[in-house]
Amino acid sequence: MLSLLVATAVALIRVRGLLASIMLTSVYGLLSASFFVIMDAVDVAFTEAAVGAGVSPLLLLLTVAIVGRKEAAPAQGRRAAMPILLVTVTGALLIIGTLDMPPFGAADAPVHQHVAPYYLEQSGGEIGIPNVVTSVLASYRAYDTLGEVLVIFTAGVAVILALAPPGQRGSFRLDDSSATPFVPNTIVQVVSKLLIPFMLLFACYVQFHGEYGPGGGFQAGVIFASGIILYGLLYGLPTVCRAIPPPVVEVLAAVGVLIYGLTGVLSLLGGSSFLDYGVFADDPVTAQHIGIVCIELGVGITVAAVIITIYYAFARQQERGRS
Amino acid sequence: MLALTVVVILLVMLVALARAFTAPNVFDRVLAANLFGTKTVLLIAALSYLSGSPDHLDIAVVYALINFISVIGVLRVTEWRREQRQNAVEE
Amino acid sequence: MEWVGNICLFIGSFLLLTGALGFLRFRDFYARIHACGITETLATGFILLGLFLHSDAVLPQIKLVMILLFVLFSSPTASHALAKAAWNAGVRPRDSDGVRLPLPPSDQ
Amino acid sequence: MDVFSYFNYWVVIALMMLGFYIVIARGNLVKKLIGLNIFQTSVFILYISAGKVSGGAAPILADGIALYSNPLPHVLILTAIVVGIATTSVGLALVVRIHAAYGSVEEDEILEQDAPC
Repeated sequence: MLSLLVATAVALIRVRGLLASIMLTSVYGLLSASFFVIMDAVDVAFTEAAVGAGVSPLLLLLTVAIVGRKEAAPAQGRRAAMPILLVTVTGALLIIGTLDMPPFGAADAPVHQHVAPYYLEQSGGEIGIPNVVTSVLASYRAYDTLGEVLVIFTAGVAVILALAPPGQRGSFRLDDSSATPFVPNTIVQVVSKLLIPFMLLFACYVQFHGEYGPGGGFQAGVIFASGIILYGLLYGLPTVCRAIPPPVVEVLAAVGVLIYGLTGVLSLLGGSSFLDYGVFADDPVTAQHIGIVCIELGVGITVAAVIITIYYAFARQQERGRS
Repeated sequence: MLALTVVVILLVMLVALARAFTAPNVFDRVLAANLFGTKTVLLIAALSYLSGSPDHLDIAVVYALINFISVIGVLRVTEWRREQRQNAVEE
Repeated sequence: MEWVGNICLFIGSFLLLTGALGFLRFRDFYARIHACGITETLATGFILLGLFLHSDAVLPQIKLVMILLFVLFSSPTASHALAKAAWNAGVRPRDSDGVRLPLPPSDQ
Repeated sequence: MDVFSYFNYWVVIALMMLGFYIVIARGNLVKKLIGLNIFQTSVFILYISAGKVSGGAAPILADGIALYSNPLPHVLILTAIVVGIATTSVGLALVVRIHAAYGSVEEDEILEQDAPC
């Protein structure tokens, strides 16, 4: 499995032409996700499948559609030797470093000695949900997760800022909805129309099932967004913008963060520390449940909205390039 | 039998991967990637039964969805390029 | 039930192998789509059916049926879209001697 | 000592170095971002490998399972993947802007245009 990963990476180096590289990136994403399944990291595999094999190749594709797929020849001769030398030396140093690491899979490695046993043993009683990953993510380390959600939100804002045309105020509107002639592709459109509702429904299932099985806000957001992106790819940007207006999405991205933050503030007002859910109900387990559901909802909304926003920004750029 | 199926799926994945590396044009590559993706769905499903943890089936569902999306995505981009070229010819 | 499932798995694996063989050996792009697309749908069906018969729990079975439905919908559609895109991009089939067939008159 | 016990780590390093190589040796900015992605994934694999316990099950509590893999790396990486795609998209947005300003995404050509200033 891992050797396959290396082979893909090597092929990525050798392949010229960006479209081919992107196909390989997608395959690479699938491969690493399968690897995560074998390593028991189901939640991670979930995310990587949706992100590494789905959204990130799509964004790369949109970029390539804007900037063109030609790639210059790599440097030859002495200029090419320098990176190889640098890489080899760094790699060799790192390999020497690994010799001190605990063997793979050992149960007594230092990683497994500190907080992890506590999470595994106590979370069943304290939080009361089976998926330990979710309870660590949304309860024990909720503060970290808040930071990460903010990073995602900021990234969305940055993309909007970077791609906004000069002089634009407020959210973008499509000015030339009739300018782009759209080639219908009936069979694919009809089948996708059937599939997209299931996709969105499945995203909701992932969102609310995240406490019992693999899943949660991050995964659900990405799946939801990729359903919308599929709709946009097939029916064109104007149609999808009419169904889900960009200003609404932008507001939703903020609302998601707000839900997360408010959950923390409410717990402050209730007299305990930030993001400590103990105040939401008399029974601590129920309280934890309420807190986790709120937070996951905030995460899901933010992630979905930010990715849709990013897609809108890129797709609009691409449409402008076309007309 | 399950183990044999897993081995066969891995073999086919290997073939698809090799093909994706050496494919002569974009469409062959997409075909190989698509084949690879559907085989991954099967692999995850079979593996989840082999290890007795049916939770993993969720992941297989996601794969089935995502794979379709990425194939469609690539094809749309090639179509856009064709449109561009046609527009350039017309002007 | 178990052995019926095993037979299904076996048929599915066999079909997968034939599909991969066709994918490698056929010389023409459309023949390769044909080899992949058709065997893929049938083989996926058989393998998922085999897995279905292997379990008793209901929730995994529902998920398997979902996967099957998705694959049954999306895989032929993807093959179709692929063939259409290739045709529009000017990939032409070859005849049995490996010579590219000319464009049909309607397309010129 | 068992050689295979380090195989995962070596693969991680190989992947990391391949990504690193793409980043420094290729001039195309989109390709550089792809290389960065590979680099990133190698870090994910390192964390997940570190969290694996031989014979352990996925960290979803169930009856009759005594040994679980370490959930902490999973949490870290799960969020890191989504943050990764967000930052990648910022990078891609910058690439698009660079393309609009310079008409090229090749590092050499951009540097050439900048040189007279």
